Amino acid sequence: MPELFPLSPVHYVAAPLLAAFLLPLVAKLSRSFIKILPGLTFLYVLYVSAVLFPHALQSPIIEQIAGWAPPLGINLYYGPMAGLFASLFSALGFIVWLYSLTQMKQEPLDRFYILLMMLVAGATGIVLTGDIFNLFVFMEITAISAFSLTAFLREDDKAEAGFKYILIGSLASTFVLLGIAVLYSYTGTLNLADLALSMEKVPLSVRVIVFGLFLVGFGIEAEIFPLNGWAPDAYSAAPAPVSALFAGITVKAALYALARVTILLFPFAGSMALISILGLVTLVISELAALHQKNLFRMLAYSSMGQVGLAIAALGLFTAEGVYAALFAMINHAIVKGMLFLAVFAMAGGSANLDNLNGMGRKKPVLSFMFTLGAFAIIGLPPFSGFWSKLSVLTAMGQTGNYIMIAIVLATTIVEATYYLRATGRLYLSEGSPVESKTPLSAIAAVAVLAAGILWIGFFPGSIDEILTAGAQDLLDTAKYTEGVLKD
Amino acid sequence: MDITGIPFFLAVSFGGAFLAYLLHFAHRFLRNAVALLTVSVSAALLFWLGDETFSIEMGGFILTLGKTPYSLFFAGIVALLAVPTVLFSFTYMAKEERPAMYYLNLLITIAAMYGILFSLDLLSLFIFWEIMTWSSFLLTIHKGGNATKAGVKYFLYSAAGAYAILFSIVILFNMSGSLLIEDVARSFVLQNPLMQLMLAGTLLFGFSVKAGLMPMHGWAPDAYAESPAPFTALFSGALSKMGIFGMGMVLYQIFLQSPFSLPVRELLAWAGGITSALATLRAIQQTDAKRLLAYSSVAQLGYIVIGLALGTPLSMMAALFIALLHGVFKAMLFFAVGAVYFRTGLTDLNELRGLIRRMPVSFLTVLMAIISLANIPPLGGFVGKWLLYESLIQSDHYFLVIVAFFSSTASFLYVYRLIFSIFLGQEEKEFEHVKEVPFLTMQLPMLALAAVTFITGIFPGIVLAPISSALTYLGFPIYHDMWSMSMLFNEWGNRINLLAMISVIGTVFLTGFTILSLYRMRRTRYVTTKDIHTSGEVPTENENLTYAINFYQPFERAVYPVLSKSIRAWIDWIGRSVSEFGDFLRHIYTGDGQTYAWYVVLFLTFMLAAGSWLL
Amino acid sequence: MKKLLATFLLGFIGFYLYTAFAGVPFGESKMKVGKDYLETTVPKTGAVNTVTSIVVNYRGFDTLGEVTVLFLAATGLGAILFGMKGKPEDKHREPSSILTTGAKALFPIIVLLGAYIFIHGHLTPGGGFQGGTIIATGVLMLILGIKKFHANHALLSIMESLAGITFVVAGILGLAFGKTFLENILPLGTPGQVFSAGVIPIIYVAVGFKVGAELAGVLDTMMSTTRGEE
Amino acid sequence: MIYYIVSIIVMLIGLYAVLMKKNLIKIVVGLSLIDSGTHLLLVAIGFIKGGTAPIYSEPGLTADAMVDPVPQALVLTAIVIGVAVTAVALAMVIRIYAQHKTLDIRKIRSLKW
Repeated sequence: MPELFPLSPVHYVAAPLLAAFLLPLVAKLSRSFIKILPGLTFLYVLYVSAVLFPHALQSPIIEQIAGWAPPLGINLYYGPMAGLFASLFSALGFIVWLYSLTQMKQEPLDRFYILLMMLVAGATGIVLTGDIFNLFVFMEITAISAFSLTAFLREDDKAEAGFKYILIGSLASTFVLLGIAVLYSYTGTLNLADLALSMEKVPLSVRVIVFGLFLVGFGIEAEIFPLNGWAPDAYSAAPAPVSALFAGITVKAALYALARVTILLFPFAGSMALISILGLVTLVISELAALHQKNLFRMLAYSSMGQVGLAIAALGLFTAEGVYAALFAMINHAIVKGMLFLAVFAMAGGSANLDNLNGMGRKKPVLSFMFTLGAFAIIGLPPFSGFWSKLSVLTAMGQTGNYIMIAIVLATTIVEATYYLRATGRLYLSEGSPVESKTPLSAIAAVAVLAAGILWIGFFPGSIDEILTAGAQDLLDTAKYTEGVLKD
Repeated sequence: MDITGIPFFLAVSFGGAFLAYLLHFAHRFLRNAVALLTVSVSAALLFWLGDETFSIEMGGFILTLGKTPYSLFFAGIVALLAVPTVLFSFTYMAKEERPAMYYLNLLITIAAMYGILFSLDLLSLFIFWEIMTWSSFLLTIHKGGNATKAGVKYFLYSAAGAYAILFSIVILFNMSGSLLIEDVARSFVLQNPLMQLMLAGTLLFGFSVKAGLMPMHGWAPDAYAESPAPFTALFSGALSKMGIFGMGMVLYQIFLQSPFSLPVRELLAWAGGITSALATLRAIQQTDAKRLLAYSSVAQLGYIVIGLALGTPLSMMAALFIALLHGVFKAMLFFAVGAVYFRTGLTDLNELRGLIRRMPVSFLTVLMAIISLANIPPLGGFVGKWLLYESLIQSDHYFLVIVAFFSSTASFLYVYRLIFSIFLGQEEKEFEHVKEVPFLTMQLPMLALAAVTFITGIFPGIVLAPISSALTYLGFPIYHDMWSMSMLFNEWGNRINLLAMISVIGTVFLTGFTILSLYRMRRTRYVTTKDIHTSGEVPTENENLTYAINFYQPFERAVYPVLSKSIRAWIDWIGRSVSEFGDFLRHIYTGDGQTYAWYVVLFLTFMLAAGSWLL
Repeated sequence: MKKLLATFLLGFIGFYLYTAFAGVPFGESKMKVGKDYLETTVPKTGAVNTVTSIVVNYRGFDTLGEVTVLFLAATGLGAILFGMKGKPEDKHREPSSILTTGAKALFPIIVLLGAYIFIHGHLTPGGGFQGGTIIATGVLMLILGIKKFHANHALLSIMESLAGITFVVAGILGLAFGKTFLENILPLGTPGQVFSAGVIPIIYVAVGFKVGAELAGVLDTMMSTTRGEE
Repeated sequence: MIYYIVSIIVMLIGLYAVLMKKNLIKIVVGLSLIDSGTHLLLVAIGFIKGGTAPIYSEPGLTADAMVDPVPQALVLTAIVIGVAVTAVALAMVIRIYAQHKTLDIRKIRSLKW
């Protein structure tokens, strides 16, 4: 019924919402619907991506909700960057669903899938929306799903991790809300594009304060050091499929928000340099902290923070190449880290001790192979996706003459290689851990799809070049954004 | 696709790797056949390789591939060693686990080496360089256990080197806007000299890691000792030469015009000299055959670096000649040690003895190899060393001559230890059932390489011809009166007729051998090591009285106090410190949620204060 | 020491927050979009209560998100506390009969008040959230007042699902009628009447049911996991 | 002006509780207080001297006589979000108490480093 339901970006949010509200009802009809419905939803959203994204690459799709033109109403801005992220999130959501089908056994499953869908939908909403308060609402949707999923499993320390996350996460939302309040009180508007145009009403000293508030607020979700204390706990406590989504989705959405808000509202050179430096600090500290980690999921969590730091460092360069590189790094990280979490969970199970990997090369050769692939990709070895993303980061830094930054990034890469290869080496030890269970095909397929992505980008980095360039353009070209949104 | 083109060549090399991997699941034999076919075909294709370059755009960068005479020479080394390596692996790896992965990684390593050599731009060089690194890393950790540690160490050293290279590549790209080595070289000259020095320094550092030049040789002994024997042959023989290739490229294609070029090369020559001397001393100390050979490799690469760094036509010729020869005889040694390991499960020189009757072909291989290694005529090693000495003397590096001469003489000590401990002496009961390795898959590669040392010893011209064209490409004036097919000349008009030499030596050797075997051999009495009596008592099993233990005790006592401070320990210390610092750092994450809230508040305060202050 | 540092830091932050707001004149109009809302609410949305028209219509998307947040909180709470039972030793004091009777008697009245408030959301102060909360307090009273009282979770969950679906479908209908998501498709009616303002009352009633059911569910879940039962 | 100061002070009291109180429930209360402070602040921003509620309940009311409705709508949303977060946080506290038998945040540190 394409005429009856013209596809629009709002489907990214509406479809999962409808499914989430439906799920408790259909669960009463048949238990099997619980598992099927989320998959269908993700498939539908992917279909929406497939239809809309090519259009968005040509010109951004701007949708007004409830028929009110901005700044009165809320609008969705589905440009190349938002489209890229929305598609990525949907794809990751689908893959994680596929994986959870067999790997997720903890009841209550209906609630798990509702939270999972809303995590994805919320993150997509953050990326799509053109209204700062709406962004806050979607941030909360994502955050509350994330809090609940962190403490989803019954084991002892999960609620602890959840509490830490919620403690820091609520501070984040408070600071963002405060920032919004300040902006509203000076400008009287909430629409991002309108705000961007009326920023001169805000005194410079106040702008600095608001930027600080937003930086802390989004920085907490984006895992910037030293705001990321919650992250290692949450990553290691959440069920692995969810951790994969944390790394792939929530962080990316927060980063997008930070980038969009900073570039639109606070485009000073200082704020950019600051973000860059914070990124580097995050990178260095996280990678070093991961070096001695015996808990696999914590190790992956620290590594995740490091990767995000890398992306932030590139983002802060504030050049087309820098944003391009940051986007590339984010996409690469979403795919690779997602795959690593899924592969580790399928091999070592929930118990995350590094020793559980011992001898997996023999018992689960396919998963071990993929773990190795992922480790190589994240270190940045050619010909895998990570190489190109790291290379683009480095060339972007080179172009701005930041040779010291290049040196730091490369030095941390050696640290990164150390712990990843140690883990990889364990796969091929001769003595093994006693864990012995078959991994179902659907779980392997989920990991394999991501692995294929790594190889595809590795061998054909040009295939996403156009998308990334358009995305970088989209993010940097504030004039086009504001004109597009406020055209009437 | 053009079958004389580089793309086809690389497609065969890489494609063969994956095909062999897949065919493993069909049949073992098919896998072996494809593996062998892949390396043979690519070796054969080298002869037909066309001149045209090939460009492809990848990720916004233009990668260019093409052959040069310089790279073709190194490709020859790779091909020469790749075929025997694959052949030798068939039986050797039959006992080992995960053979499919082994062949996949081995063939990828070989293909990546070709890729490095045929890269005309820095980025594709780096890509293939890293592919080579990870595939050889996977081969190194193949055995698991200690090998994992060695492998990670190898990778980390390599990564340090590789990222030094990448660092320069990124900066060079930014400066010249192009990745092609020619373009880079052209704009390199325009930079300020200090920048030139830094970039060349990082590049040379990066490449020298792979060559195992001191002080970055720490990975080599462990990695060589732990990786599977057939691969070690390739590892030390061909893979380390990639470092030499890169250094040559940097020194003579990019850095040559810089004012710092001469001092840097002098420094490098000295590093090579010191490496060869120290590594030789270390090799003497080893009791494990593979570690011994590993240190020997490091020492030999030191020679090559000396020749490379001096930069006279003669020294370059020597360097490249040794590069090839070293590959050949080191492969022979690793093969032979591998063969011994294959039959006895041992590489410890204190436990092996008297295998000469059991494994005569392996013995012969080792003998030929060490003659070559010790640079004794008539085998190939002699030619290389001759050229090197001559070039050193010609360029007035007398002290380096002494260093080189010292380490070359000292190398007699370890090669003697090697052949003596394994093959000579009384035969042990426990080795009674040891047989010689199978002919086709294990003896043949050894013998073929032995033949190469022999032929190059008599007709060095076969090798010197491609070397000359390689050097011409690098811009060296080659006077063609320096060599002919089987003769070497020098500036002073002396000449060595190798053909005459071999006939004399051959005659003497054959006569002596005939007389000895007729006269002495029959009268030997069979004794075992246990056939000793101390005060009338037979010594017990655990009192090992083999004379191979503490073989060079007096020598070690004299020399090793000097060596007690090892540079490897320093680098390990740095690694440990970083690691401990990381361990300390993660205590930031105290586990107390409230602390994290403090961090948030502190950070916010800091941001606000800093922001207002900066305003 | 720590206290001192905390006070100092908070003073610092407080100072900066104050500077941020110091430039905002208190009690003066700073409206930009607010003005437009005030001026267009009656003619364009039919709702007399501007806040409601903003919440449900102009910024309806926020409200959909808000409803989702609450729904997620209920879902998440259920997931986190799933399978937990109070222990017998945590038993609370039994309610007195006055409390029990009073709770039973007041409950319908409270529900009626809540319903009144959300039905008149577009006319008077209040709306779906407020009304729903009032209904939930009625349930809370029952939980406190009646021993072994358990809310019917199946009913609550069906109620919240249906209410949620109503909201989303109301949004999608806008799309289906060739307009935009959440756009009004019903006639606006006479402002000031109960049946006016198009789709606003329908959505607000749904929200009221949803909020009431969710909060009741949340309260009941929390009580039953902490209250001991023999 | 005093409204701003008071709401900021409420917020800071909440933040102080989050930083200093050791009891988990008090920390949650602190979070709640921060929220309340923010909400107060938002409403105070929207206030206009002499303005009435933005409801056209009687004829003759004009837009000029009304306070800004937007902050009120925002606060409505923010309150609900605050409630939701508080509920989830309390659920975590219930789980933690069931497992650790304590509400002291210093003792709940099984995940660290």
